[in-house]
Amino acid sequence: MDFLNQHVASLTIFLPLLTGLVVLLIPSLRLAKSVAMAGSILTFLLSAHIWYYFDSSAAGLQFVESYEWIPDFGIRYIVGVDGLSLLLVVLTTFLMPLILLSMSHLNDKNQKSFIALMMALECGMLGALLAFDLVFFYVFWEVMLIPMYFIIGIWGGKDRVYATTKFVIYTVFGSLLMLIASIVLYLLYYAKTGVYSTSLLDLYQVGAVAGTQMWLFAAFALAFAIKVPIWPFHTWLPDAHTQAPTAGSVILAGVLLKMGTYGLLRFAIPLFPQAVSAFAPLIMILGIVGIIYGALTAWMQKDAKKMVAYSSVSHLGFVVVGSIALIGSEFSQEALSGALYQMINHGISTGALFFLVGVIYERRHTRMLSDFGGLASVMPGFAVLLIIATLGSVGLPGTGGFVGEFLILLGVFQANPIAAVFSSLGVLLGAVYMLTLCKAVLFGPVKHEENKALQDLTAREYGYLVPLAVLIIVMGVFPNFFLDKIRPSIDHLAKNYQNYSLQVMDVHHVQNREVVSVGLKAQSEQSDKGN
Amino acid sequence: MVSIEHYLILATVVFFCGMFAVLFRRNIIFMMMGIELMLNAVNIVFVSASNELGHLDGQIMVFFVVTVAACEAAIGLAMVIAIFRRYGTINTDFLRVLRG
Amino acid sequence: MSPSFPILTHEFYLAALPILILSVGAILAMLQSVFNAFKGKMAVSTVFFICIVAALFSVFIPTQETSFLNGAYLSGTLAKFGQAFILIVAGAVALMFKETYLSDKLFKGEVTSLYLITVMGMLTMVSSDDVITLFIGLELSSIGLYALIGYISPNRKSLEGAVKYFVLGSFAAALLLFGFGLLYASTGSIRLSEITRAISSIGNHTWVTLGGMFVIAGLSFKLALMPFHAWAPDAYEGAPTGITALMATCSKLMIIIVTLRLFAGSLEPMAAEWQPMLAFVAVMSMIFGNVMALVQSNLKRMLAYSSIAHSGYMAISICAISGHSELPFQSILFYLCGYTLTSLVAFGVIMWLENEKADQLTLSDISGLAKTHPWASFALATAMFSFAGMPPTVGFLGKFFIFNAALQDELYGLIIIGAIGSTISLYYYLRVIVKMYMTEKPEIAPVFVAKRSYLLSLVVAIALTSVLALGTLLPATVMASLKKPSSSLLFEE
Amino acid sequence: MGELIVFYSLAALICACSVAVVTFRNPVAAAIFLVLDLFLIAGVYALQNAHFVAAVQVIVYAGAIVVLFLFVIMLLNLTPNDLRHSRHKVPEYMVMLVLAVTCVIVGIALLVSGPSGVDKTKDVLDKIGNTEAIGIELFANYIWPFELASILILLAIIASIVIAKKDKPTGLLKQNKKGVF
Amino acid sequence: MLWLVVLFPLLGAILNGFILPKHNKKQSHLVAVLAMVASFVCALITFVDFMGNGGSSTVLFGFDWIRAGGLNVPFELILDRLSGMMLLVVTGIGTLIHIYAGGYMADEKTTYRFFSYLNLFVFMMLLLVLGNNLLVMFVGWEGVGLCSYLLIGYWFEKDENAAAGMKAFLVNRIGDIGFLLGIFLTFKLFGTLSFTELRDAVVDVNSFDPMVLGGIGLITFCLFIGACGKSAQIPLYVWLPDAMAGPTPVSALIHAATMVTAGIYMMTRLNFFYYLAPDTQTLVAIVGAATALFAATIAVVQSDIKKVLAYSTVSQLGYMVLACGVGAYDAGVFHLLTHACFKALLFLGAGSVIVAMHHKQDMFEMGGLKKYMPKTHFVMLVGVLAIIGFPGFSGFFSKDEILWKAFIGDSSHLLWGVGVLAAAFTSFYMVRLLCLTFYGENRSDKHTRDHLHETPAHMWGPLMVLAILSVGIGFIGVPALIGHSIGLENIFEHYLEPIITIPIQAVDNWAYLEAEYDHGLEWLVMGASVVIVFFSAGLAIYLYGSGPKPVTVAMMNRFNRSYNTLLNKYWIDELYFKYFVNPLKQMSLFFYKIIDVKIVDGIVNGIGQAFLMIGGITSFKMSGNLQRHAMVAVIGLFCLLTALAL
Repeated sequence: MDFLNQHVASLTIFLPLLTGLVVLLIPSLRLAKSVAMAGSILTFLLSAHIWYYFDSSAAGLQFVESYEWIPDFGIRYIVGVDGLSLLLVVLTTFLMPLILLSMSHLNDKNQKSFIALMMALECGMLGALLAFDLVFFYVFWEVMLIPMYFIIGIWGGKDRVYATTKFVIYTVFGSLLMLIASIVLYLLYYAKTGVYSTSLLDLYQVGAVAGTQMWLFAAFALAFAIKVPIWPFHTWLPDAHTQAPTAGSVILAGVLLKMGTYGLLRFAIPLFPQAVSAFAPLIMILGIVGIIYGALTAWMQKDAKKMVAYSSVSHLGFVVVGSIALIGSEFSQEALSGALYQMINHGISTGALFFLVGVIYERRHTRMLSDFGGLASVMPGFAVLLIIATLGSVGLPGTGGFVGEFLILLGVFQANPIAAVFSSLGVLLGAVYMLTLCKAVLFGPVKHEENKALQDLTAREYGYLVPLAVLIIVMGVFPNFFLDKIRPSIDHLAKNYQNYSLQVMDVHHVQNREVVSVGLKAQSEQSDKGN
Repeated sequence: MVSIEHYLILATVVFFCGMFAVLFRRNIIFMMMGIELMLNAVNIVFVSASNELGHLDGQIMVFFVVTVAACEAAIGLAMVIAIFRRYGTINTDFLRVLRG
Repeated sequence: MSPSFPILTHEFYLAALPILILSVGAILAMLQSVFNAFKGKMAVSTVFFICIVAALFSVFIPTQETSFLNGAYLSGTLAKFGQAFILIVAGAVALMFKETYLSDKLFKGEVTSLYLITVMGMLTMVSSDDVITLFIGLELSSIGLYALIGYISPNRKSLEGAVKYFVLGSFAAALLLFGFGLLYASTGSIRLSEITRAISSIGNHTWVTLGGMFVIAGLSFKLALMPFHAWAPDAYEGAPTGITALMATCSKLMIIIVTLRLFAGSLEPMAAEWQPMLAFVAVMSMIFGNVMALVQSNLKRMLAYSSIAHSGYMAISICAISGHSELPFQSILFYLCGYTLTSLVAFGVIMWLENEKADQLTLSDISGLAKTHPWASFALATAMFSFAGMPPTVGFLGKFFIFNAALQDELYGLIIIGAIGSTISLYYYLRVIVKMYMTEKPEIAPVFVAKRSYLLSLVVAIALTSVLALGTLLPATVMASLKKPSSSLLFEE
Repeated sequence: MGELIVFYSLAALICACSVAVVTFRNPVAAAIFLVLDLFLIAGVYALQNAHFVAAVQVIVYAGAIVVLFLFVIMLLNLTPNDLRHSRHKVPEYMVMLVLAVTCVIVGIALLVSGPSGVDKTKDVLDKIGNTEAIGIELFANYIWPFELASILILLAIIASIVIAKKDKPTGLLKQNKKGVF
Repeated sequence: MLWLVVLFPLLGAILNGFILPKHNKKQSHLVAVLAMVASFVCALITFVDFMGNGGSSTVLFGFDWIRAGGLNVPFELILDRLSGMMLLVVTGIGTLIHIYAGGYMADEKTTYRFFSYLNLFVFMMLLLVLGNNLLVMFVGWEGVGLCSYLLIGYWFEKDENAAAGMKAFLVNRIGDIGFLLGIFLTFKLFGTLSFTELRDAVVDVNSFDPMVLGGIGLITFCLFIGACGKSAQIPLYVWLPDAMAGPTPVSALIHAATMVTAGIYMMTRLNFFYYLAPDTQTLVAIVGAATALFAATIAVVQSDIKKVLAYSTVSQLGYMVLACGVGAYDAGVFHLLTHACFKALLFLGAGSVIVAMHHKQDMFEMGGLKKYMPKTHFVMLVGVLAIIGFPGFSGFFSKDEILWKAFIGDSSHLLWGVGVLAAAFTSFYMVRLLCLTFYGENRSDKHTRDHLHETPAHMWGPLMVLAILSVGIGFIGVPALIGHSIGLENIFEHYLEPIITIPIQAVDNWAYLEAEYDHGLEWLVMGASVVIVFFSAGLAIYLYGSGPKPVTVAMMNRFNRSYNTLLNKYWIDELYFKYFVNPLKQMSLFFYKIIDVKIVDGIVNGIGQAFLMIGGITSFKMSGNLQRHAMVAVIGLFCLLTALAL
């Protein structure tokens, strides 16, 4: 148990990778699938372990592991969990078994590679979420791209190459700028202390002068904005989503996009507090534009997947707006919690929507809305789940989406009522396009002969959809179960983002190898001057 | 007493004459002659510097440059022959399979 | 002054042993050809590999870490690093060569001897301080390469490549010499270390500046930096792939080492003059190297342009050189190691695929390769990611260190351009992967004959493993081991 | 004063010959001018007390290298077609201008600043041109490059043989067999 | 016990929706009805218990729902007089309608779905009613909207029905945004969302910060937007007529008796806020009166029986809102109560007629049904009398109270005038409905006529109960004036007194509510309205008593334009489409096709293309010519020199 507590973070990151490798080596497909499933479930259990033993009264980093990586450059392997990442970690590990369960449409030969890539992707995502070293984070941040690139590129639709290339190049461009900014930050830390370190724990204390912060923040924010994507960097998303296979879309919408907003919360905001204050209005405006623009654009789409993709733009606009709701010198805790919560919700409900679109795509090999209609009478089970997912997506009270959106809007309203008014238009428009989707797919007469004989969901499909549907509702009814875990971290970030150090980040349950906590030092004179 | 600058300028002129040949003569042999001229310009520089500084190093350098020039000439002319054998010409305009 | 002969002590022989072994090997191989003795393929290749291995071992014999013969021969950590590097890579390339369809051509007495002399020239170059030896070394390697490019592969492209390389290479040599001449005239020395020292005392003098300019131009030629790059795509495409690999890796290393030696101490006093020049070639290379690679269809040509861009990245780091921090040196050397390993993988895969009928692979030739040759595709794809600087490959860390070094010197503009260039480059690297993994096999496709190629596969596998390992587990070790060679470059006033 | 006159006349002739080398159409004529050029340059060396080098220049360059050139020119029996002037598509004169401007700038730059004033006292001046001193230097300090130069010559021999050797035409070349030999 | 009230319908919904086998119609009906009955019984016990304890509010804490930052929303239920009453209305009428629905939906295949939705609706409605904070109320608020959406679209095979459901949901969402903003503002001002705490925060305050007062005004305004959506007031009423696409029991339960009154309920809950915001109140009153009249005029020309009832509902809701607007919350709630009974009755009656007519709803194809369906006729008659405010019927008492309060609350008496006019229209179209349906000759085709029959007992049974209620319920809230003369106390007003609290600061504004007025004036006002109502009822009987008279057609032609305007509901839908929906659609297409594809993507792809082009051009220029290579190098050298010079 001690061992587990000490290494659970690393295990969680690398178990999927290991599983992926093993899957590649196993000749029998059936066995390989079972191994993959076992591996992913085990990963989920590991993350559940983290969840269970997570001390929800502490804002600090927990389950820390810290080793030297490139000591000359102060680059370390530091992983750990805090409230900001906990939920996303669990979401990732939770989605993965479901995704594995959903894969059956691939031909046998490729399936193993697909699974292996998926597992690698999971490793990348978990690594990025758990990493507490800037370079290490960056490594995982990019590592995520590669499996996704193949997943879309090999198993995608007609324009897959265009979509996947655009996705990768777009993302890499942003992240290269982020890399540059990270290095500058790292050098600033060196200039200040004479020690090289890329550990976030140290870099939080750099406190660059305001002008520098602007540039650095802009670079970070651009990288994250592309990933989220914030309008107007969003055009890769509909393409990628439309072309990706179902599993790819699910993971893309479910977790990958959250990396952007997670990055904002984890890196951009605490690292560059002054720049945040300056940029907050701009980001807020872009977020709002994203909300409205995404929703309106989604409305008239003819392709179901594209519609859901644009809905992601809109939903993530909420998250962005929520992440940046400044009240005076503090962030709105409600909005921050809401943003974090909405990330999870969006992961689940949009994940479910993509699964559902995948279900009908598998049966009919088309995603055009005009090819459907009246499915509610042919596939009642499907209809119920689609409606639940839709409701989760439009944020009906009682679903998780509501809690997230409500908290975001509430917080934003405290910060800036006008922004909240405009953002809340998204709530309306969200309903507009989601119900349009529902109506086009489920309701009306069955217009096409082919649709009359469609089979309702199979047991396997229920197997991966029902957990999501249940979670949508559970998250709406018992949000505290989740919110309690993240509260101290959110609280700390919201209140202290200007002076974000990990003083309070004491380490629980593990005897970490060395002392991670660093004293809360006064801001450097430079940053005071910047003020 | 002629100062070193004079020699350097002479060398420069010769050097650029050689360069001209490389740039504007399509015939590989002329190009090689141009390169020989350039090397000679280099030699002038070394010799004059050697004289100016009172070192022998520069002259030794010339010695080696001459050797190298001979080697280059040898291999270059071998290539000319090979090219001529294959293309029937030594005009560089015909060397255009590799492009882009 | 009395003549003081014999400085050729046994320490010198010990230190110069790698070069001596190689020259003995070269002569033996040539004799085989002359007398037609020891018939059979094995003889020559045995001599060859024994030489390489022996030379490699002799590199590791501890010797005095001094310069012999007034700097004609250096035996320091950097030289040893360079020698070992070159020997390993040259050996690896030869190993891979051995199993290609051109094997018979290489392992003929006279050609093997050419190869050995080329390698020897490279060793000479990395271990010399005075311009004369350096120049001889340069010519040894260049002339060897001209011949190797032109001779081994029997198609007309190779001769054309050789001629272009030859003319432009000689041109470059002349530029370089002219530059050194001016440096000699102004500093009074033909030893790099003394030139460097003199420059820092003379400071900004027009002759120095001009000399430096010609030297930079000459070195840029050899490093294939834009706009002195033009020979590279032709030579790379025309050369047999193994020789291309050798050019892309070893000759780059030797030039880089010389460049570092020259600029380590002198760049700082001359920063105002020389840095813009280096920045110019770096920027041009990063932008145009990448942009022109975008439109290539021949794999090797594409890799040539990519190597131009990579030289550009290295040039960024050269700009950042200062005599007081080993970081830029370390990062360039690390980058070069990474680039070399990646190139070995990429060229290795290409060598493996090539045969008489398909000796110039184009992008469409490798369409759908992943289905038929999964491992080759995997290796090539990894190489592409590494070239593109994506983690978890060594390419990423290389880029990280380069950026790090340059940012330490506050070269923000260069880095931004580097980032943009890197983004552009991603497109063509990904295109290779797209072709292999995401495109169907064309109807008329070259037949890739399955060959026995244990050695080649072994080399590629080792290189591939290193690419991944250096990107994940081992960078610290490598960086640490590069520290000593780098610190030998530090300039003490 | 006499030295000056000699220098200027030599320099003028060198320049003229150089221009002739690069502009004459007839390769034989160009080669002859090259020989002349090299002789004149040897004169320049002599002017600077580098007598040994001047001798080497005459013997090796004029005697060996240019002969090699002439040999090849004769051997190939070049037709006027091979000797056409270039027809560049890029504006030729612009490049020429660039070249000239570069040359002038370099020249002026060299001229405006005199010698850097580096320490000159390393060797005694009267040794310059002393063949014995050169020999000693060459075989003492420069023995290593000297030995390497021998390898270089060996390499050049091998390489020339390898390249110029008549090869069995294969592959692509079968259709394009225009060789004169 | 209260939890049970709430949970039974949920249980029923889950059982029917997910657990029980789906193809047993009887069973699903039974489950649903049992759930409702159980819920009703529990509600009754709770209520009795509650009243037995003196009827003071109790708050039941469930669990902490959302806790984040400064926000802590517990999941709490409140049982007070207002919610207690609504509890009974919802479960009671709900039960009756559930029973009735079994017959109405007898021909359906998927009744499990229907009953599941219906039970879910009741659950949500109960949450709305019982929630002790704005957020829990909002859950119910949106939840009922959802059920409404599902039920309107119950026959989703027809596109119109699905569209109507969507429209309902979306229009409600507009209101919900207002509601949400109101919540945010409340939280910003008071830091809590709990009704009890809010009430404590304002009622006893003597002098408010003007900012806070302004904020309260804004809160009430925002919330009123929500109410407009839910209670179908101008300008958000448009969904309700379309909502008649749902099965009739749904219309009865949701779109007449319960859900649509949520707005009134909410305003009553927050009356202490509204009292503090006189400007909002004025707006509320005006909107209410306008809606009442507006909808009534439209109802006059409708031929679809359910549409008439729908507009009548809108109109009646307008009355209730008017009551709220003039501060007479007790009157509003009382009308809510009576309206719930008689409108449910009317809808269910209409439903019986529709069933009998084989789902034909055009009144002009009916007529003379009295002889085929006497029981239905009877209950409908009662319903109509109630709604038109025939003295003695419940509608009379409630409406009169409202009109009187409007009269005294508005010095120009304009509100009252509008109210009376609306009442006149009401009596006209209701009587018209009755006449066209039940009297005169039967105008339907033979096939339909042959199958006309009275509905079974479990359908008319609930109708009877409702009929009795429609008459009887009025007597719990007899206005003081009449009550005094016939010896009945106004129990209802008394009952609601603890709920309706005028905050101290606002007492002066609302003095007229408590003031004494001349009884003569009161009688006069009442009499006037009764007379007008009778007059228009008479007119209706004259015109439609035995089938539509030719003169109606003549009038139709004579006043073609106004007729068409009315028939097309003042073209409000078209207006909305033209000015809101279509521009938005255009914008959507514009965003996608122009901005996204052309501009943003164009730039992104353009950059890529540009690089490719540069690559093409440069590599073409470097066309493999040796000289050119050298030239490039020399130019490069020149550039270096330039770099040097720079």
